Amino acid sequence: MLEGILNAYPNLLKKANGEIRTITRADSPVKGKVSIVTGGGSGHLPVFMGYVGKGLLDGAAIGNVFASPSMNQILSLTKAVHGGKGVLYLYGNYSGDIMNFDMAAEMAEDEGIKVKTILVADDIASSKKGNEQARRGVAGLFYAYKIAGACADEGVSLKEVYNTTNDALQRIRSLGVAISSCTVPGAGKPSFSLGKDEMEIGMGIHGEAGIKREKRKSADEVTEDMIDLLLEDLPVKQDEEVSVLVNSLGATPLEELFIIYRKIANIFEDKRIKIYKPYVGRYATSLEMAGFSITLFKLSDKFKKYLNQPVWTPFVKEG
Amino acid sequence: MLEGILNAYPNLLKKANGEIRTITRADSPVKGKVSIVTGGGSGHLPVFMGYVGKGLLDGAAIGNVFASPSMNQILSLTKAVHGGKGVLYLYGNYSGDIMNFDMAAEMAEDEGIKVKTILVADDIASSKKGNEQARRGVAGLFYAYKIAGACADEGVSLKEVYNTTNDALQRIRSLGVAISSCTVPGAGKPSFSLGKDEMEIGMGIHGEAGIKREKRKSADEVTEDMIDLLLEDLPVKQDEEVSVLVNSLGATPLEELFIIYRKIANIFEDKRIKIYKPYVGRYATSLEMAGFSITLFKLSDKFKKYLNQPVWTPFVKEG
Amino acid sequence: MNIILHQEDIKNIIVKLDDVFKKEKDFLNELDSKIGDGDHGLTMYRGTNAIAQYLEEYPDLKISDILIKGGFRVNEITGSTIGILIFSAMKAAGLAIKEKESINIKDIQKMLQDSIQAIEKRGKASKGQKTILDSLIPALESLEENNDETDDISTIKRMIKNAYDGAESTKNLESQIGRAKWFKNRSMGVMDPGAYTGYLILKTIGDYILKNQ
Amino acid sequence: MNIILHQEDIKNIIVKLDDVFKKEKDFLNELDSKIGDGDHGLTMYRGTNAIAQYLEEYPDLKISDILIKGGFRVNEITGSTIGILIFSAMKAAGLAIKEKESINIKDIQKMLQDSIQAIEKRGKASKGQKTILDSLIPALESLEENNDETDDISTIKRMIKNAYDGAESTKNLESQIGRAKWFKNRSMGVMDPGAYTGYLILKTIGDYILKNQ
Ligand SMILES: Nc1ncnc2c1ncn2[C@@H]1O[C@H](COP(=O)(O)OP(=O)(O)O)[C@@H](O)[C@H]1O
Ligand SMILES: Nc1ncnc2c1ncn2[C@@H]1O[C@H](COP(=O)(O)OP(=O)(O)O)[C@@H](O)[C@H]1O
Ligand SMILES: [Mg+2]
Ligand SMILES: [Mg+2]
Ligand SMILES: [Mg+2]
Ligand SMILES: [Mg+2]
Repeated sequence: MLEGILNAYPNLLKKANGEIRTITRADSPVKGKVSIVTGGGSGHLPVFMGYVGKGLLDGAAIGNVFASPSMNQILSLTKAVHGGKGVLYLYGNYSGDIMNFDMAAEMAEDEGIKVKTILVADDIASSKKGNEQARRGVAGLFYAYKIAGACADEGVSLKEVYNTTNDALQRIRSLGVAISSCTVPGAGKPSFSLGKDEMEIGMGIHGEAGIKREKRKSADEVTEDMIDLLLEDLPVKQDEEVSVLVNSLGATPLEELFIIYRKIANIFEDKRIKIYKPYVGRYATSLEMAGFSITLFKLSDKFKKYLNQPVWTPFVKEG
Repeated sequence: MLEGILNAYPNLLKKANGEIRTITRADSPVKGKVSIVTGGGSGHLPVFMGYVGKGLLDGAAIGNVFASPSMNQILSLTKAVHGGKGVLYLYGNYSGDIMNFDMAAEMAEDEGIKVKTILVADDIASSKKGNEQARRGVAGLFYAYKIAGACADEGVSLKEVYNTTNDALQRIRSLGVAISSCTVPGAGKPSFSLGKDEMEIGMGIHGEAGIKREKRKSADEVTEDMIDLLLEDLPVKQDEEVSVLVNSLGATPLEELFIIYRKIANIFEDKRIKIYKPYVGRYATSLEMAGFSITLFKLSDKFKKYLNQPVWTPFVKEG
Repeated sequence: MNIILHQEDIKNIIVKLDDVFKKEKDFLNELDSKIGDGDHGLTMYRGTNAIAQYLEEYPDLKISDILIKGGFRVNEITGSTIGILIFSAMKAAGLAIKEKESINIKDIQKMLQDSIQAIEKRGKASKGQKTILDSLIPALESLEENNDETDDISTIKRMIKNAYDGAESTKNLESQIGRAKWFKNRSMGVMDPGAYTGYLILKTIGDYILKNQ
Repeated sequence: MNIILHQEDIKNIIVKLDDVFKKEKDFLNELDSKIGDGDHGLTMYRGTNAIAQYLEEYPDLKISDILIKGGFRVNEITGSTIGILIFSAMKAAGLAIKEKESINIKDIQKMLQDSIQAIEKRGKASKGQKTILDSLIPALESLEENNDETDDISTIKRMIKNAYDGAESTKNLESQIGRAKWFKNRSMGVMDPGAYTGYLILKTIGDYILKNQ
């Protein structure tokens, strides 16, 4: 799989140290900017490798399906991408990833590379308000990469990239709904199973069973419920602007995503909240899982500017 | 769904004559170039609307799920996009589409608009060699749009765009494999059903049952068989160049597409056929169908040049 | 007995057709899923429903306009293969009785004949290729046999029977046209959904006539 | 009776572990699919298999290096939560017996104790949070009770039993750490896959000792 990706994008990506599971942008190391590194289990394309490139990530370390990469992988990636201004580890809040990244960070620091870590924890279903640091990271990763990448491209310090990305994450929230499960290759059975008429709110992007199961509702009803929950967690006032990401978990077709997006646009029009730069598509998946997630990013002028910076990667190209 | 798409891309797309199912690029009509028009049933995103924009299509007429748009829709679209140099109808070889487009063409001609029609018929499974005109149009549509769009952008005549696109199609072949079916919304039942261990070679992109069913094989074996069949139909010699499109029919994840692409790259390396500008992703889908297709486009210098022309649409952006 | 249909009758028949395709939708989808894309029933129901609604909006159309404008509306709402064929057929049928206020059995014959020709022309199809024509053409034959000495009622009964037999006969045909042709000999044994639709339309018209004679 | 394990024994135990996780893979996946992401068995099997192969490549490592380098290899091959925890534990166990050519029951106790500490530190976890610690810590207690007067064999038997009971006890715990914590009270009733893995490892070691006493 990874070899196929490298074969397909020889001008955009390359291996670090000949290791197929540690991928950097083709022009890495990029000097004079903070390097952004991510990683995690495979099975979530375009997360992670699809976002390696100009304006987003410097490198990604990929583990087995739904399993963290190893500390040694992360360490060698860190050394490969380091352009002299330090490295930001930016990844989802999963314990396996944390332990491997932390170990790599300790080793990198020993070798004189400055590392800072930000955990993306945008999934409001996974833990209550007030306990945000216990939340999982899901599609909000995409916005986090955008902000970190754009900020780093300005040549500022690691500390500033760290602070800016952290500020952005305070304004990013996601919620997902699954209607079928995915099967980890080699594991044989689907990770959880749903009745024909059930849906699961707040499942994890690894097929972890979610928070609650309900009878299936219409797309409009589900969307309305989800937006209510999101706005409860992240209040947005009249005339404020948000970017919206409607994300397929894999099997759910674009057709359905646009039906959902249409509903969101209607709801926000009623609330007089302006949508700026929506994204609709498959941005963070779980193999062939059917379902979708909605991510809100409450904008400011600064974040709007960053959202508009050019990016050029295998899966996202923006002028 | 269509409204959601329009909401999401207000800078790229607009309605023709207030009709939500006839979509044009935002700057339409573009003067001084031949206009490229396509259409067909919905359920195949990014086909068709995802390809409306600079470098590709001027407009698309969208029908119900898997049903041709109406003649009146096509006619009003034709009038809306016409920039004075004639209109090329470029769409898949399906009888319902043909009848509606033909009727629209007759009416457009009555109103003084020059129309030429090219049917994309790239699916080698659907009819034997020698009887190519009876084949279905599938993912090869994407390459057809690329060539027609790039050629039209040079400001040449309708006749020349027509001839060039026809020449390209002589060099484009596709073959698909399905491992599950899709359900037409409202129709209730999946269009065909496969046993757990079966796959279907050459199914239609509307869930029409395919040419033959087989026990499932490994991705590598299936890919090898498919490339053999494609090269039998479209011989490619050593040192010639092809572009390859590995396309998901919907549910099949990118991870699997890259496994397939890797195998193709290996096969072609052995055969010393050069792959130029591969495409891997969801380019022509069938709702949530699981499966994939492979398209080969045998290149020449002229077509390589066209493949490199910039495009900017909701779903494809190339510098 | 002789048959005369007025504008009101045509409108009643269209309401009946809407009922019939609502009921037969799933069965037609099932046929189409075997040798097509599984939507034929849905499309037909959308079409009959659209024209029924259209007539509520425009209750005063004359017969030929019900057919011509109604057919246009069917195509506008459904697009699709069957939608353009039905439009072509209805337009031809409307033109066949252009200014008439009422229609008799000879008019029906002419309308069906012109409809068939329009479908043949637009679909580049002929009898025996496993299409809607395979129920319509045998039905026309029974009308052609009608003359001053035969009874309209028994002609209509024969028309329904011939249409049914024609639809049934498609089970033994291999599709040669439309999507179904890609199924090749796997289309054998399955009745063509469009042919069954042809029968349903004629049966609905015929039943109405028989009931209101 | 007193226990002494040599390099050869450690290697044999690792081969046994590879067998055990091959067999238990599906059961562990099933547990993990209920309160995690369904891959725990697969990951453990990949890990034990990787280290078994590593020892074929490097047959002459001393015991501490088998553990330290072998653990590194497990993490390299599996990454994952359990992979980094196993690495941390094996590294700690290796350091606990740094230059030794053979290990006795007191060494085993020290190795397990340091492993537990390493897991607690890396995982920021403690007993009762429904993790691998819940089988390891009770097992350690039985070793701690061992003294000059007790029999090594019965200590080992108690170690296995304690580990089993510890794993079983996780059924009544709510996950508070790792992926499983997101299942909240839906994790109740299900045994923690990592705790069962802890039991399987200790049981494999213990069984080997009992069989070869
Ligand atoms: N070229 C043709 N000429 C006449 N009838 C046709 C032709 N192609 C298809 N048909 C009829 O149309 C029916 C299919 O209609 P439908 O399923 O509504 O259209 P679609 O193919 O657009 O899904 C077939 O069963 C057949 O009777
Ligand atoms: N923070 C932690 N500390 C100790 N053990 C943990 C921790 N997080 C998870 N575990 C253990 O790891 C097991 C899951 O391992 P595995 O499924 O292989 O990893 P992953 O979560 O990467 O899929 C759990 O059952 C639990 O016993
Ligand atoms: Mg895992
Ligand atoms: Mg159809
Ligand atoms: Mg159909
Ligand atoms: Mg797991």
